Amino acid sequence: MSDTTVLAEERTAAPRSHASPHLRLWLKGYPTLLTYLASLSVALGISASLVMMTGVSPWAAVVALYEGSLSTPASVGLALDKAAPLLIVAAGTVIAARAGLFNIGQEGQLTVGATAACAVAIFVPGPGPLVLVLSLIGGALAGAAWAGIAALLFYKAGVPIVIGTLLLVFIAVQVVFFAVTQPWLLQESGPEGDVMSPQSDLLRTEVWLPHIGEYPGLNFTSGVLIALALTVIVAVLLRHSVWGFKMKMLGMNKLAARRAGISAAVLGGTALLWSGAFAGLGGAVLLTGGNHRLQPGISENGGWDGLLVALVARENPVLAIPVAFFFGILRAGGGFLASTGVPRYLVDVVTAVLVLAVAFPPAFRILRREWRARAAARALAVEGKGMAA
Amino acid sequence: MIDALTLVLASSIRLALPLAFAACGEYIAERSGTINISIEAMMLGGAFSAVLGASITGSPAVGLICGVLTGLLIGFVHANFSHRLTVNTYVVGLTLNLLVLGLTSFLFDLVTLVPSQVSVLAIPLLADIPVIGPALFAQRWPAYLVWLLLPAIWYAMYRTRWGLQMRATGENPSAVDATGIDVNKRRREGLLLCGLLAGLGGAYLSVGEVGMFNQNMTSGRGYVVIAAVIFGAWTLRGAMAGCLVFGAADAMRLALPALGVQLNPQLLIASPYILALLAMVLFARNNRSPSAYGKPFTRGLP
Amino acid sequence: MRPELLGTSPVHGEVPPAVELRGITKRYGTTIACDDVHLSVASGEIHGLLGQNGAGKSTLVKILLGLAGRDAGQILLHGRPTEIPDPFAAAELGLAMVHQHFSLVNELTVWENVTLGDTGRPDADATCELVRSIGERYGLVVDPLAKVEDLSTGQRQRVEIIKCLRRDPSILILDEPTSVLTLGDSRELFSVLRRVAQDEQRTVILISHKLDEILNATDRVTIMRSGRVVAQRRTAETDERELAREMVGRELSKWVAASALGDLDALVDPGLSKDPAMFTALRPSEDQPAVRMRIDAAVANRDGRPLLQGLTLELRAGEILGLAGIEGNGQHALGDLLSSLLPLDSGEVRVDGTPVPAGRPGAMHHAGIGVIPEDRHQSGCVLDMSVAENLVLSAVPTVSRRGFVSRRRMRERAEELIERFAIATPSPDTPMRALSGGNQQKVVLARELSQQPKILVAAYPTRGLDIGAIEYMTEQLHEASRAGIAVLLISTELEEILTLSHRVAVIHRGAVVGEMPRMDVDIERLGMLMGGQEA
Amino acid sequence: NGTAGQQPDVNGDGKVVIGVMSPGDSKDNGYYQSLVDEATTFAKTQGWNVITLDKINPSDSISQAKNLCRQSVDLIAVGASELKDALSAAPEPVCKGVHWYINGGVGVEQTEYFAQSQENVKEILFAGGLATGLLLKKSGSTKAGFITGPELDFSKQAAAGFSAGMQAVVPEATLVTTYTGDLNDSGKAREAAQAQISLGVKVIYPYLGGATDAVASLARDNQVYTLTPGTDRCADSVGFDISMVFSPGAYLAAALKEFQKGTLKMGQARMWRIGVDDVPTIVMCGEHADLQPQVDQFMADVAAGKYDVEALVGASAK
Ligand SMILES: Nc1ncnc2c1ncn2[C@@H]1O[C@H](COP(=O)(O)OP(=O)(O)OP(=O)(O)O)[C@@H](O)[C@H]1O
Ligand SMILES: Nc1ncnc2c1ncn2[C@@H]1O[C@H](COP(=O)(O)OP(=O)(O)OP(=O)(O)O)[C@@H](O)[C@H]1O
Ligand SMILES: [Mg+2]
Ligand SMILES: [Mg+2]
Repeated sequence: MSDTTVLAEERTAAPRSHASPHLRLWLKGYPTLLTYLASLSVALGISASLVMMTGVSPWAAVVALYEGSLSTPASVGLALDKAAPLLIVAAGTVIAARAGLFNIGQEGQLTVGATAACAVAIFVPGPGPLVLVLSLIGGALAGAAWAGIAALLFYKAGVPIVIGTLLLVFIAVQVVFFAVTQPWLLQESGPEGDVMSPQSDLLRTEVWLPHIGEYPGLNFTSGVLIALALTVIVAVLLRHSVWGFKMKMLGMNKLAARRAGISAAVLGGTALLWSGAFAGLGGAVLLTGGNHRLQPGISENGGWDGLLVALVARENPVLAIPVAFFFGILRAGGGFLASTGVPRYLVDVVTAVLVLAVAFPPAFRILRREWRARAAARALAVEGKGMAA
Repeated sequence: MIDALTLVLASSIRLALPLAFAACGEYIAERSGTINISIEAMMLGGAFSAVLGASITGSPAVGLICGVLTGLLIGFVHANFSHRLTVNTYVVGLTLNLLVLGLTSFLFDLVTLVPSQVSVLAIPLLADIPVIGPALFAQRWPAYLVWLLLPAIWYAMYRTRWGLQMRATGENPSAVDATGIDVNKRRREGLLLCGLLAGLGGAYLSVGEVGMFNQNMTSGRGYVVIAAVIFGAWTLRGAMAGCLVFGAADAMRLALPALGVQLNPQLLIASPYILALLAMVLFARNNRSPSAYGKPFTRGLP
Repeated sequence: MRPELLGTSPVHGEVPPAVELRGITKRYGTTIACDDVHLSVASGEIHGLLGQNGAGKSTLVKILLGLAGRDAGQILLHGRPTEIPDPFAAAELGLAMVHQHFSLVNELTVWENVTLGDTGRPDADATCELVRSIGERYGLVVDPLAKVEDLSTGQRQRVEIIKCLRRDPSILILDEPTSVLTLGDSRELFSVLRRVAQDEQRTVILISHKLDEILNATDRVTIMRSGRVVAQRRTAETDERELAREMVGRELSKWVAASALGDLDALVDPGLSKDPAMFTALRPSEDQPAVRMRIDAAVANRDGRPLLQGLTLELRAGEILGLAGIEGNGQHALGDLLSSLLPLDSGEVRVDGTPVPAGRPGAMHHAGIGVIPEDRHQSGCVLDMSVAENLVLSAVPTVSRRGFVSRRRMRERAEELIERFAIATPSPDTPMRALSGGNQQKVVLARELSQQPKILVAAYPTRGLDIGAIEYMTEQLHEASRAGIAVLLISTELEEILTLSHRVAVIHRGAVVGEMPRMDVDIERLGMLMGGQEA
Repeated sequence: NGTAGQQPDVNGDGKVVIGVMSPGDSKDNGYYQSLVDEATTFAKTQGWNVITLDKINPSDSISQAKNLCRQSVDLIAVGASELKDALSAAPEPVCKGVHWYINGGVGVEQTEYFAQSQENVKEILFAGGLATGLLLKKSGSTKAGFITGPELDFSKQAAAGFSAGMQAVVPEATLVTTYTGDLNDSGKAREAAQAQISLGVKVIYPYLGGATDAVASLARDNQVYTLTPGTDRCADSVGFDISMVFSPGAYLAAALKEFQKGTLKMGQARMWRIGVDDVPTIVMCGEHADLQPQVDQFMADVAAGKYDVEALVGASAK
């Protein structure tokens, strides 16, 4: 009777062993690539069908996206400009994350940074370049200060960083709004009795970030260079410096770090300040590089997207560079797409869908590993029963 | 004076109700260790699909259900991305907010919605009590669901095994895992419930209070809800108190001009967040967030 | 020898064994944690699992509990081939385990933790009652309404044990359960286990490094060495020396054996002092050594709870001071103090006469105090960093130039230390997490010793170490003291103290209540001091 | 098709493309929608095509304008003065030769690059106030309400003008002004309205965006009169009582006509005055049609300067 069961075993086993080996090999070889293709095509499918609902052909939309972001050197420059602030914010986010602190308040820090930068640029007299530098620094300091509040709340009152930074975002928004609605603060000046909008005066051109290159050639603000430089520096320091080593230690095990003579409050606090400073600087770059005038909506979610860049790049500063550029493309191209008649917020939808599509595969790989383990266990079980019989 | 009080009180309650429903959900999610940022998306989605459902079927009640289901759907997406696929929960949250805001605005242009609103159910006698009567007992009927939800949720969290596991999951996931409980499953459940309730909150806002939808209708109420849960020190009672306080703050802002008082609008708009932070600082002792708050769980060796 | 045992040998048995493992193999990358392990345990039997650090014991039971998958082999429960994909399945199959590292939710109460794994509506009163009754029955007393975060390590261990006993499992697995229990507690525990096995016909698998525990408590014992089963014995038919030999694969000096075996009589037997090893061991290198560190009337409280109450202590160069005491009397606090984790309310710490600011991060470290913490896992190392990185945690500057870490230097240093301290790791770049409990400790020891501290504090240094490693640790500490380092040895295990120290002090309720040279130690007096009676 | 530089096909590519930029929702069936609708209807008759960009964030207006330029548009119509920064793209190479028009409201600083239409918000709202005064008289009440979003200069001005007008008819009339902080948060707007209603106001002016209808319908349910924020919606189901018509669309349509004729002069401003031009104007709806003659008279008076609007508004702003 035992051999019949064995036969049964074989019969059931047969199909498994004969299933086209080539295909399986190939699947084994490129699963991640496949999932990338799959998830991206799903995302594009969704986007396409949505676009079609507006009566624009998806292809036209794609072309528009391309035209807006990559077709000409000029549009590449635009994409770069859009990417720069995000990259700066992302770099800062990585610093805090390395120390095990989760700062999600970049939006607020960026906004406050822009405000401070604007104040400096407007009120501080002096030669343009100097004032520009000062206002960039001012932005960074303000961002740091805003993050500093969260740090204080954490180390003095035990308010979790996530909460402190998050809630401060919404307070920051009101701060800016207040600033640009008060004539004695930053609200634009004009003839008496004239109606003033909630925005600052246009910055004088000497304090604008210098532009590199000439239209129609490749041209972008020097903010791009600042962003790249900072990111590289952060990457190197985190990877190779003693400071980076200590940050990592702190991030992975506070207690051990403490025993090794590291003060969480000091090192972690500074990490948070740095990430705030970066976000603030991002705001300053946004102001002096792009808008040249403070408005409540200046950040355009730059803070959130910067955070998103850092997270999508899995807190790896080098990886953040291409990711930020990808976002830059979407933002630049998105604006252009909108100008072809596709509703603006559809661009947001597409962006969101794409982000999820990009986040999916690596996560899926991990999940699949678990599944495999389970499957292996089950296989063994079957075997075992076979032997038992 | 009395009328003024009645007025502000009633207004506070009306403004608090959508928050309250959502806060119930956020409370559950946060106790199981998720900081659910996408609650904004859940509320907005709920608000939109409620009006959509209502104007298709002509019944606001059905609309409410549609809202709930949409919230559930968003919760489902978030849950599976962040607690099955282990995609960072903030990535998912932020993205979903972006997605839903865009999608609702987009669809809002495509379809034409007919205004519709659930009816007021004034409880006889009680509704005539001065001051609190109109505020508490002359609401639109879904409002009274709160009185069912609160005890139900409290019981579920503190008297059932599921609740015990939820709370433990929020505190020490790996221990819970070693005990043989599927941590991420619990957290997914938390998010599903949160979606369901937040959806209800959004739906109540649109087909309950306002009777119609408009672009970005919730305008940040989701974050106020998060603030409320924090303000309430992760207790259900506290969270509700938070909603009331914030509702009152808004009611003041909106009613006081009518009563001839002016306050700095920015300060008032920021007040929920400031209050939440103050609460955490002042009552830091008993104000402990769940230990595994916002930390993703991946199974490793204990 | 008990008759029913004869039947339960895996070879010829009519009753199927409760647990049978056939050819279990588990690889982690290059390291083979378990290599074709065969093991069978009958119901009603207490089975010892013995082996050096990294032998694969924990891995084996992890597989049995569905905490780790296996690469090959099969599991049979009561003769039936069984699959255990996850801990939940294990629980359903009646397998329960006391973990080497705790799995309690600190923020919940004891009873909530106890009932956490069950099904059905949780019942506070019933559970509390249960906890009390189990506590009484097995001598594991703990307040069911207390929050776990308020309990000391020992008490938490009890909760762990209660937690799995109350499931009344048919198969009970304990991984180094006594490593944090007091002698009394563990004696109690073993009588419990005996009852559990004999009267209630359960199966017990006991992992331990302590030979005396194995000998006293088990019916049969399986010995593992680097993943393979090297021997199986009936406990009644073997003795310490044989076990030790099988385990380490060589003879051990009587001295170390005695200590490792917890053979107190051997340790206090005056005849021993003629043993040359002993002779060097117990004599401080100098006769009138200089005072290295002095703790003066240290008082500390943690949120109202007294930890240290006027503790005064003196450490001399080249001398090992053993601090005996019943666990939970401030040893932990003292350890924290010397790792600058605990500020003082009053009193002071002086190193070479200069006061050191207590509680300021790194102050003690800079003053030249090296600490081998009691809870290496939590605060001794960073599990997610590589072994190499863990070997330089507190000494980064030594491998860095101009603020930058030199990978090369770090690697060199790591290789040297791994070599010198015989740390079993695939490579310096292996994540610390991948090392066995014991080897993780070696890493910490290596790091602290390699920095030539003036003072070395070793809290429970041999906790969780196999006797090979203990012997090694012993030598290392003597080595250190001979090199003129003042060593403070904190332990609850008298054997350990007696083996290692030149001088013995007793801590009770946060203060040193007595002190004596190793030579004229008298167990009675020691015991009374530890118990708090003046003597 | 004219040669390059000649209206309407300024860039001489054989087709006429009009880009419209609006800060608000082009589907708000109100102020901003009119902008787009008027433009498209006229463009259709001419066989031109229109590119609409709505919900533009002021801080994004420059790059949006550039995007339009790169679509080879002939004319860019900027819907509101909030977006005036868009005009600073005019000198840029991308936008070479493009013609510009802005609905300047109270007016933006004129340059040679664009034509603008202006209106006198105070005057219009003042006239609206006068009309409202009539309704108050009719209902024998002295209380009116004004609900708008954030507390900004332009909304303060509007409120001031409105109440001044009211008081010119009913001297003891009082206006309750509530700032909800958000033109589109209908929930809060409704609460504000609720508060005003329970204080017995008889007229509510929802000077809002997306939240307008929510307020209007609540008002109607409580027999409170309402005015439209900019467009003629007398026929509308919501049931407004007064249509305040000062929609940018009307100005734009006129500008487009000139553009088509080739007479839209860059660097020039045109002021549209109530009581003079056919927009801005005030339409009394349905049951109140009988009041129309009086209202027309008011408008004529305002135009003729019978009232010292500046002074009166200034006074009530205090
Ligand atoms: N997760 C893992 N990844 C890689 N290697 C591992 C992992 N867990 C254990 N190992 C390796 O498997 C071997 C056995 O480890 P195990 O923990 O079973 O030893 P042990 O017998 O429990 O030792 P100890 O008595 O010190 O606890 C060790 O060499 C260890 O390095
Ligand atoms: N001076 C004292 N008076 C009363 N109780 C004390 C005193 N010192 C310590 N204890 C007891 O010791 C415990 C706190 O001290 P501590 O945590 O240092 O013990 P421990 O030796 O570290 O225990 P473990 O090793 O398990 O952590 C508490 O249980 C406390 O009741
Ligand atoms: Mg082990
Ligand atoms: Mg043309």
